[in-house]
Amino acid sequence: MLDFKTEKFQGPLALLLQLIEKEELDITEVSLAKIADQYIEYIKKVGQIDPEATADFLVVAAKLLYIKSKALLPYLYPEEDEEVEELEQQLKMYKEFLEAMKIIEGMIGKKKFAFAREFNRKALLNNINFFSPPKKLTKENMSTVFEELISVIRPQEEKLEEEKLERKINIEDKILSIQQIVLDKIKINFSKIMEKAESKTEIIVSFLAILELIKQRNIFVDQDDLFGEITINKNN
Amino acid sequence: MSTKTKIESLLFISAKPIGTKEMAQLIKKDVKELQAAADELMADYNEKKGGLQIIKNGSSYQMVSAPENSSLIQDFIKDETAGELTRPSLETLTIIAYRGPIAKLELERIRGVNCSLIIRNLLIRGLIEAKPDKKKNETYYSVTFDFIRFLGINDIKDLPNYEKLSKDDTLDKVLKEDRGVNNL
Amino acid sequence: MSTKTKIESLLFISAKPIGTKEMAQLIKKDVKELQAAADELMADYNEKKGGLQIIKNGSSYQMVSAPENSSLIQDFIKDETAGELTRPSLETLTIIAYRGPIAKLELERIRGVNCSLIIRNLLIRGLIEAKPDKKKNETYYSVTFDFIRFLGINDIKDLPNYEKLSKDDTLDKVLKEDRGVNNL
Repeated sequence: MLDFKTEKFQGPLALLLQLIEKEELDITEVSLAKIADQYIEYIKKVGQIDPEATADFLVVAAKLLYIKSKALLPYLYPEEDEEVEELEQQLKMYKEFLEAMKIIEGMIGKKKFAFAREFNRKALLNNINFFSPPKKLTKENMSTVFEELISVIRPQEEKLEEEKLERKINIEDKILSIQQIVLDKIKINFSKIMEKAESKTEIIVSFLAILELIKQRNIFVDQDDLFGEITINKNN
Repeated sequence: MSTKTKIESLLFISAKPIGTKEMAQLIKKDVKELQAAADELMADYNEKKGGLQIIKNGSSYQMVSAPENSSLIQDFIKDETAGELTRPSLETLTIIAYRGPIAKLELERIRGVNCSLIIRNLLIRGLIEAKPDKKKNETYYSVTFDFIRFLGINDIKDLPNYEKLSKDDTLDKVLKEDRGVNNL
Repeated sequence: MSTKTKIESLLFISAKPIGTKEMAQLIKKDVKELQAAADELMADYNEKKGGLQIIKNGSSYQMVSAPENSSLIQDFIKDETAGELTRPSLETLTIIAYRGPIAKLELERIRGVNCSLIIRNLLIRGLIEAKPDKKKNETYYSVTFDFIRFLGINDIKDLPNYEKLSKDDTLDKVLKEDRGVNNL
């Protein structure tokens, strides 16, 4: 794992690149799928990014999750996928610019600045009292321009609509609770779990939790017919 | 006097960048002829490796002191510029240098983050400039002479790997595919 | 770099004549050696008959444009200083009028772009003047009395709506918000 405390990431791509390089991986779809968990782990740990930056990080997180789910369930996705290719290319390109940036940083570091001539009004004009006003400008123009400027600059005080967030359903909690149920009862039907759910989201999260538990080989499931009852069994 | 020495006098007196169009009008030559003379003058200066240099940005030129004498000039004008730029600023500048003129949306697509504040800061520092394209209803950003002076090069095209990075296929492909998708 | 090219850079940067003593100190050479190099440089320039010349007055040297190009230079200055102001220049001028004396950085934060060239042009035209505040290491700009009279008033406070506009808090808010942007 990276030492997140000492690494200050400039954005989601910088973070992603660093994770991939740390694992000595090439920039490929497979690597991106591998790195998804670490990336999300980082966002969770770092906590204090400002909301706007968080949004940028989350966009990439969503893409990574998509790529990971595609790697896990390849038959559900089309062969060619622009979304995946796009992130891959974006990352490769970002890497190229990052390397160029290091070179530019080195150039600036040498402090070989070229300077322009000093400005000196006296040296430029023969007559110090030179005065060349814009002939058509009036004092009324002055106030109009200034008023217009102020009205453009004035911050729009828009009030954002408030919306209540729904209660958060945490997949980790769900996994634990399903594990507990199976531990107690050895066997349970998915319809039972659905009954207790308060929202569609909760059903989806429950289903994801089951998929995760199957992957971890904690449980196995049976389903006799299409859309039939799913039975969840404890794996011994 | 020849066109070349006239350009020399103008660049010296103006103390700021001048475009070929303005010079052509003043010297009463056509722009093409003027540009050729200016390029020749620039080559003369840069070959001579004296205390003065001519730098170029697009179709404008500026006369500046040789970067090798940087610390001497800093002592003289008591300039304390340390050349400090933060990572995000540098990253943004690098992309604008190689890919400018570039729209904000494209810049943000490459960096993967919102760049509004950094752009504003770079504009205020005079390291980049904005040019509106009214037809496309879009603003394009390029680096300025101040940035070129800062690097001690003669032309943005002298940046390492300029040919490759400014024409990167990968980039063009991503930008093209992505146009309108608006997802980053 | 050689002493000669160092002198060349110094003479170029300085808009005023520089003495051999000051140059010797900056370049860290003794005055005699410096004088010899400066004379040699001057001879080079005058032999070349280019667009720049070096002139000598007592023990001071100055770089100037070739006298043969003086009418060109006059045309250039006329070009730069005649005519109406562009919108950005006009905006800058009104900010200085209603909010002056105002520091350059404040102006730039309000306008969101670097204002060096605009300020320089307004200075040349005699519309604004600069006052250095040595304590704050900052230069403050105000409109000139010539310009106030040109507008047909006797005092800047006689501008239309001065009381209200000069105290409008919109600009203060922008300046306040912006604090910290410089750390980017």
